Amino acid sequence: MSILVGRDTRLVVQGITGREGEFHARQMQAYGTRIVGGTRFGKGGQRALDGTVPVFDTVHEAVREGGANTSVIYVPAPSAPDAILEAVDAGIQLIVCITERIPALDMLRVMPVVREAGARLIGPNCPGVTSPGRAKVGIIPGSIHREGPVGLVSRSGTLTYEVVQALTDAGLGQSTCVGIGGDPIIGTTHRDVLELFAADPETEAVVLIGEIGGSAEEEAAAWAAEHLRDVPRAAFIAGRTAPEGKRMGHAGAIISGGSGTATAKVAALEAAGFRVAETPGQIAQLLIDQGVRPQAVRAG
Amino acid sequence: MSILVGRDTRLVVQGITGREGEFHARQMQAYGTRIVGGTRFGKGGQRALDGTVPVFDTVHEAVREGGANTSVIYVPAPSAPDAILEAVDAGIQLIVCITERIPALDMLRVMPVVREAGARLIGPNCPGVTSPGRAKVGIIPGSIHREGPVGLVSRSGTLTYEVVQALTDAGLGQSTCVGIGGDPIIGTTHRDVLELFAADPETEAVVLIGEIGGSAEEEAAAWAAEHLRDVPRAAFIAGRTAPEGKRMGHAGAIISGGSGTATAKVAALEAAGFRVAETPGQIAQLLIDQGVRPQAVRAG
Amino acid sequence: MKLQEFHARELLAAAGLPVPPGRVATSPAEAGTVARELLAAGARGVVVKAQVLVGGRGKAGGVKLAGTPEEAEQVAAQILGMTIKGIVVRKVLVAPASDIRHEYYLGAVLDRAAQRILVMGSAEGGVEIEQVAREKPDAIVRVHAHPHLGLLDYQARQVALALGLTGPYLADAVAIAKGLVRVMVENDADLVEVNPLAVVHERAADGTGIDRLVCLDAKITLDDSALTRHPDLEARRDLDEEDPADTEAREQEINFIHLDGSIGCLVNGAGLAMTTMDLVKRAGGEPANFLDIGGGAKAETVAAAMRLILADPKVRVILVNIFGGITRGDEVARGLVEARSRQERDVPMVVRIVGTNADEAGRILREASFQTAASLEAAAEQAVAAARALGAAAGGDGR
Amino acid sequence: MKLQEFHARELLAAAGLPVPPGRVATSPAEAGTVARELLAAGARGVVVKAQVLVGGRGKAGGVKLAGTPEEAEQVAAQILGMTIKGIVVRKVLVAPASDIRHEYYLGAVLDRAAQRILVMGSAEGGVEIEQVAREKPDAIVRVHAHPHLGLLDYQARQVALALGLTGPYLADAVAIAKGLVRVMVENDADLVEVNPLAVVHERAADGTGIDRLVCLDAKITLDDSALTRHPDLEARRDLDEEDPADTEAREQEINFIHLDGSIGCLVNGAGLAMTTMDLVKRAGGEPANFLDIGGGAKAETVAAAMRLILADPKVRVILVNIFGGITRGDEVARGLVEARSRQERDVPMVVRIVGTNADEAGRILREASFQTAASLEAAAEQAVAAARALGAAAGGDGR
Repeated sequence: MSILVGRDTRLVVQGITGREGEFHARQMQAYGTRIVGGTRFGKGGQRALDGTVPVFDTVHEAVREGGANTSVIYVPAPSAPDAILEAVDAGIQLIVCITERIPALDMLRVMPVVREAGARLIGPNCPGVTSPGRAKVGIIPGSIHREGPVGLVSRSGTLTYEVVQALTDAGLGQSTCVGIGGDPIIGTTHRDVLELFAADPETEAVVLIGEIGGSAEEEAAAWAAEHLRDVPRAAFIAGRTAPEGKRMGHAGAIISGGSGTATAKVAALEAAGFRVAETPGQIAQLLIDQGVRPQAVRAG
Repeated sequence: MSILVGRDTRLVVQGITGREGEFHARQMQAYGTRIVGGTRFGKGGQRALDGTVPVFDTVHEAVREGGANTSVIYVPAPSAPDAILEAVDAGIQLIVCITERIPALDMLRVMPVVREAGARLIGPNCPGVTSPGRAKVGIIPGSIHREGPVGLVSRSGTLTYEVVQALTDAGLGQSTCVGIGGDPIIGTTHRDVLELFAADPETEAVVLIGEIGGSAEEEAAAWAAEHLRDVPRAAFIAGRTAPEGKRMGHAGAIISGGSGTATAKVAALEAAGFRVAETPGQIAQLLIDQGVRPQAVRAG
Repeated sequence: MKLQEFHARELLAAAGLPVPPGRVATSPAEAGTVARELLAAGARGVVVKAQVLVGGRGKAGGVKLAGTPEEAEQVAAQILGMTIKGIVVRKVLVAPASDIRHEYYLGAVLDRAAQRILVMGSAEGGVEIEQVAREKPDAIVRVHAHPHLGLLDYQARQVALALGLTGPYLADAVAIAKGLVRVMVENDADLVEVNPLAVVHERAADGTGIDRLVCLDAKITLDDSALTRHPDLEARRDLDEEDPADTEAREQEINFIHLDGSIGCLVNGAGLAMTTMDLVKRAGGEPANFLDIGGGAKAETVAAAMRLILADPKVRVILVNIFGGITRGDEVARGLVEARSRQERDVPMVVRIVGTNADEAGRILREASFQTAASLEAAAEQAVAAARALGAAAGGDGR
Repeated sequence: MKLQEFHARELLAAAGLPVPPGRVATSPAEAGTVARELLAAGARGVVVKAQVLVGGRGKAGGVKLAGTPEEAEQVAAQILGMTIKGIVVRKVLVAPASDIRHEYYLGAVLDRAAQRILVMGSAEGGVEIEQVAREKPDAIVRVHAHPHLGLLDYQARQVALALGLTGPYLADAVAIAKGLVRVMVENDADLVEVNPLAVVHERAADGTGIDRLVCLDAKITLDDSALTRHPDLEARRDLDEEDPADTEAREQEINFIHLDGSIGCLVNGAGLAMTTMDLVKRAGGEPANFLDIGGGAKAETVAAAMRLILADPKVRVILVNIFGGITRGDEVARGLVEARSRQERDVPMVVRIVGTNADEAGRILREASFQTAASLEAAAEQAVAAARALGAAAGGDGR
C-alpha cells in the first residue's frame, strides 16, 4: 500500500499539451503511472505523448471515457482555479495542482467547493506525490526514490528532493512522499498527510519537513503527539537562521510575533516526540536510531 | 406533538421594534408562544412588548442570553437575507421569514449557506407556522385554529386561512399548519413538510394547498404516493381558471408549457391518492370520507 | 418586468457581448435615418423590428427587411401604429440585415426547483426553444451556475462544446455564456435569453468577408422584487405599452390583471384571488380581473382597487372577498363605503369579509346596505346571480 | 507588495471609506502648498508624514505637526531626505492635524489556517495591535468573512459592537468594516489595516463642531501572485524606495533578499535556499543573501543571479546549490561558466549540482575548473573555509 497515489491511480493530466504538462506527463508515464488522458479545451480528439494518450476537451470526458480518478494540473495560474473546480465537478477525488502563483483569494474561493464535494486537493504550488515503484503524480524526480517504509510530507520543493535522496542513499525507502506546497492557502496540510500515514499499514516511520512561518508544523505536531506515539518520526525545519520579518520566497515564510519561528516549531516537534535534524543528511540516522531498519543499498 | 414549532419553541423576533414586528410579536405572545427576545441593532438593552421581552443587538446574544432556538423575521427586504444568515450563524435551527419582496437572486445566494449549516428556513414571503394550542410563529391569525390531527401545508397566505377556518368549522383541528410561501426560491417545500408530517405521530391526515406554476406540488405528490399510502390526504389547487401565461401575483404563478398547470397538478395529486377539492369548503368532507373523525364543534 | 429588445441589447452590449449595431426609431423618418447610417457603414440591408413586449411579432408582420433608406422608411411606416396582440407598436429597432450561417439558442433562467441559475443552450436556435425542449430534450445542454461563483469557465466550455461550435467560436461562446449569467446577476434578471445566437457572415468596408458569433435577438425579464435597487432599469419600463390601469395598479402595489368577464374581483392574497376566480367560474360566471390588494391594505388601496375594477365598462358586479389576517376587515369595509360614495358608476357588490375584525366589518357593511355573504362559495354564487339578473335586464347573457 | 500610506488611502477613499483629505508632496515647497490649501479649508493644523515602507517612522522623527504653511515647509524639509531604517524619505503626506477623541484598530488579513479573511477590531487602537493580541487577546474581536459572500452585515455589526461604538458611529463602523474586506477582495490584498480608526472632532467652515469616524492611517499589502491582474496597482510600486538589486531580481523572477554576510548563495527553491543558509551559518559563516532562482531556471537567470550576488562588495565566496528536478543541472552549469566569463570580479565558487543531468553538469564544471562538492553539508563547509582563507588574507574574520 501507499497513500494518495498507487497502482489504482488513473491519471488525467490537465493541460497536457502545454510545455510543462507534456514534459512531466512523459516523466510520469515513464515512471509507470497510468495516464488515461489529458485535457485541453478545443483539442479534444487529438492524441498526446506519441499517440499513447487521448486528449479530451473536458475532465468530465476523461472521467467518462478514461475512468480517471486522479488529476494533476499544469495549466497557467489564471486558469488553475477553474481547472481545480472542473476536476471537482467531474468527480475526481484526488487533485494535485502543480501550478504556482495562484492568487490566494482565488484559492480562498475554491477551497469550500473542494471540501463540500469531499475531494482532496494537494497544493497548489507543490511538487506532487510519489509512491515509489507504483505511481508518481507531479514533478518530483523519479530517480531519487526507492520503495520502503518511510512516509514523508513537506512544504518545500527541492528541499524535499534533498531529503528523499538522503533517505534513499541511506537505504531508507519511502512508502509515499507528499509535497503539499508552500502557498498561504493549500488543500492538504502536514497534519492531514500524517493522518493518512497513520492509517497506512506500510508506512512504518514518518518524516516531516517544514519551514518557518505559519503554524502548520505546530498543528501537525500536536496531532502527532496523540496519534503517532509508537511511530518513529523525524523532522527538519528550514529557516533557522532566517532574519525576522523577511519574506523568504514562500508567502508562508513570514515570521510574525513569536509563533512560526524555527525555534517554536522545533520545540513543538520535539515535544511531540519528533527527532529534529539540524541538516537534511541527519534525518536518516535519526530514524535508524528509532529502530527503522535500512535496506541494502541498491546497486547503481 | 406537532412539527417545527411547539411548546419547546424559544422564539427570537428579528426586527421586533418595527411596526409589523411589534404587532405580530404581541399576537404571538398572546397566543402563548414563548418569546425569549427580539433584535434590533443599536437598541440592545431596551425592552419590548411592555417590558416583557429583552431587545438584543444581535441574534447571537438572543441565543446566548435567551436560549432562542427559533427565529421569525420581520425586517425589510433589503435586510432580510442578512437576517437569515445571522440567524443561521447564531445556530438557530428553524428560521421563519415573513418578509416579502426579497430578490430571488439574494435567496439563491442565501440558501446554500442555510443548507450547509443544517438549518431549516420557512419562507420567505410566507405566513409562518402554527401548531394550534402550542405555538404560533408568523402572522396566521390564531383564532382560526383548533387542535387536532390534520397537518396542513400551503404556498398561499389568505387561502391558507380560508382552508384552516373551514377545517376548524367542520370540527377538524390541526396538528401544525405550515405556510411555506409563494416565492420562486423558498427554504422548505411542500414535500419537505409532508416528510415532517409523516414522521409526526400526532398528524393523522394531511392537506396540501397549491397553486398553478412550478412543479413543487407534483414533486410532493410523487413522494406522497410512496410514503403516505395509509395517510388520509386531500388537496386544493388554486388557479384552475387562470388564463395561460398571465402572471398572478406570485412569481411562482407563471404557467409555462404543459407543466405547472392546474390540470397537471390535480392529475398528479389524484394519482398519488390525494382527494382534490374543487372549493376550499369541500376539503374537510374529503378527509371525513377517508375516515378522519371530526371533533365536536366547540362552543363560541 | 419585461425589457424591450433594444433595452435588452443595451444590457448585453454593456456587458461586452457581441451585439450588432442598430438603433430604435419612433417615426418612419427616423427609421430611414438609422437605415442610411447602417447602410453607409457597410450593411447589405436592414431589418426593421417592432418593439413590443408580446411574442409573435414576426408572424404578425412586425419584422421586415429593407434594402434602402427609403424602403426602411416605408416598412417602418407600415409597422409603426400596427396592433400586435392588442399592443400598438410605437417603436421599431432598425438593425443591419444579417447573413446568417447558423442559429443557436442560449439562455439563462432562474431554475426554481434547483435553486440555481440554469444555462441552456441548443444547436437548434431560431425556433421555439420550448418545442425543442419537449420534442428533443437531449438537444438542449443544461448547466447550473454556481450560486456564489456564477457560471464557471469549465461550465461555459461545456455549453460551448454542446452547441457543436469549433475553432474561434468556442472561445466566443464561452464569453457569451458567462456574460449572460453576469448580465442576469448584475441586473437581477430572472431570464436572459439570446435567440438566435448566430454565426453571421459580415463584409468589412474593404470587402473582405468574416464570420462572427453575435447575439441577434435578446430577451430579458427582470425580478420585480429587485427593481428598487435598479432605478436605471425601472426607468426603462415602457409606459407607452402599459395599460394605464396597470400603471396605477403598480403604483398602488396592487396585483392586477385585466381579463374579459363581467365580475370584478377584489381579494387579498394571490392564492385566494385565484380561488375566488375559480369559484366565480364554477358558479357559471366570468371574472373581469385578477386583483390582489396585498397584505394590510389601507382604505386608500381599497378605493384605488375599486377605481381599477370600475374602469372596465364590462364589469357589472363586484365581488369582494377579504380574509383578514394582517388586513383588518373593518378597514376594508370603511374603504368600500368610502369608495362607493365617490364612484361615478354604481354596480351591485357582494362582500364577504372574515377574519380580523370581521364583526365590526359586518356592522359597517350592513349599515351601508352592502350585500354580504358568509362563505366564499355563497359569495361567488350571489355575484354570478346578480350579474345574470343584470344581464337578463340588459338582454345579454350575464357572463 | 506593500503600498505607501498615501496609495492605501486612495484605495480606501475609492471604496467610499471616510479618509481625511491630504496629498503627497515631494518637496518642501509643495508640502507648503498642500498645507496652505488644507488650512484654508478649515484644518486647525497639518501633519507631515514620511512615506516609507518601513515601520517606526514616528519614533524616527518622520511625523511632525505644523500650524502654518511656512512651518509645514520647514518640517517637510527636515523629513524629506532623512533616512529611516536605511530608507531615504523622498515623499511626505500632508494631511489635516486631527483632534482625536478615541482611537480604534480595524484590520482585515488573510488567515491561512482558517482559509478565510479575518477581520480584527479592537477598542485599543493606535498602539501595536500585536502587543494587544499577546497581552489581552479578549480585547480583540475576530470575525471570519464568508469566503464567497464577503463580510456580511451582521458580522460587520458584531465588529462595530465589539469596538464599543454607539449611536451613528455604529453604522459608520459597519460600512468601514465591510469596506475593508471589499478593498481586500477587489485589490487582491492580503492585509488591509486602519490603525488608528479614530473618532475625530472637526470644525466646519461655519465654526460648528462635529465628531466623525475616520481612517487616519492605512496599511495595505498586496498579494504578489495577483499583481498581473492589477496593472494599476503594480504601477504604484515605489521604485524610489526599492533597492535596484531588488528591482532586477523581481524582473528576472528571482527571489532575492540582501543580508549582511560574506557568502553569496545561489539556490533553486526557497526551502532549500533557507536550508543552505542554515548550513552556512552552522559551518560558522554568514550568508550574504537569500536567493532562489526558481524552477526551470535558464542560463540567463543564472547569470542575472550571479550579477545580483556580486553587486554586493561584501561577498567573498559564492555557494551554488542546485537540486535538479525541473531545473536541469547542465543548464545551470553552463550558465555559471557563461556568467563567470563575463563578470568583472572573480570570487571563489563552491558548486554542488545534483539531480537531473548532474553528471553532465559535473563534467562541465570540472572542465571549467569549478570547485565542486558532493553533499550540501560539504559545500557549506568548503564555502565557509574559502571565505575564512580570504578573510585571513584580507585581515578580516572571514564572516
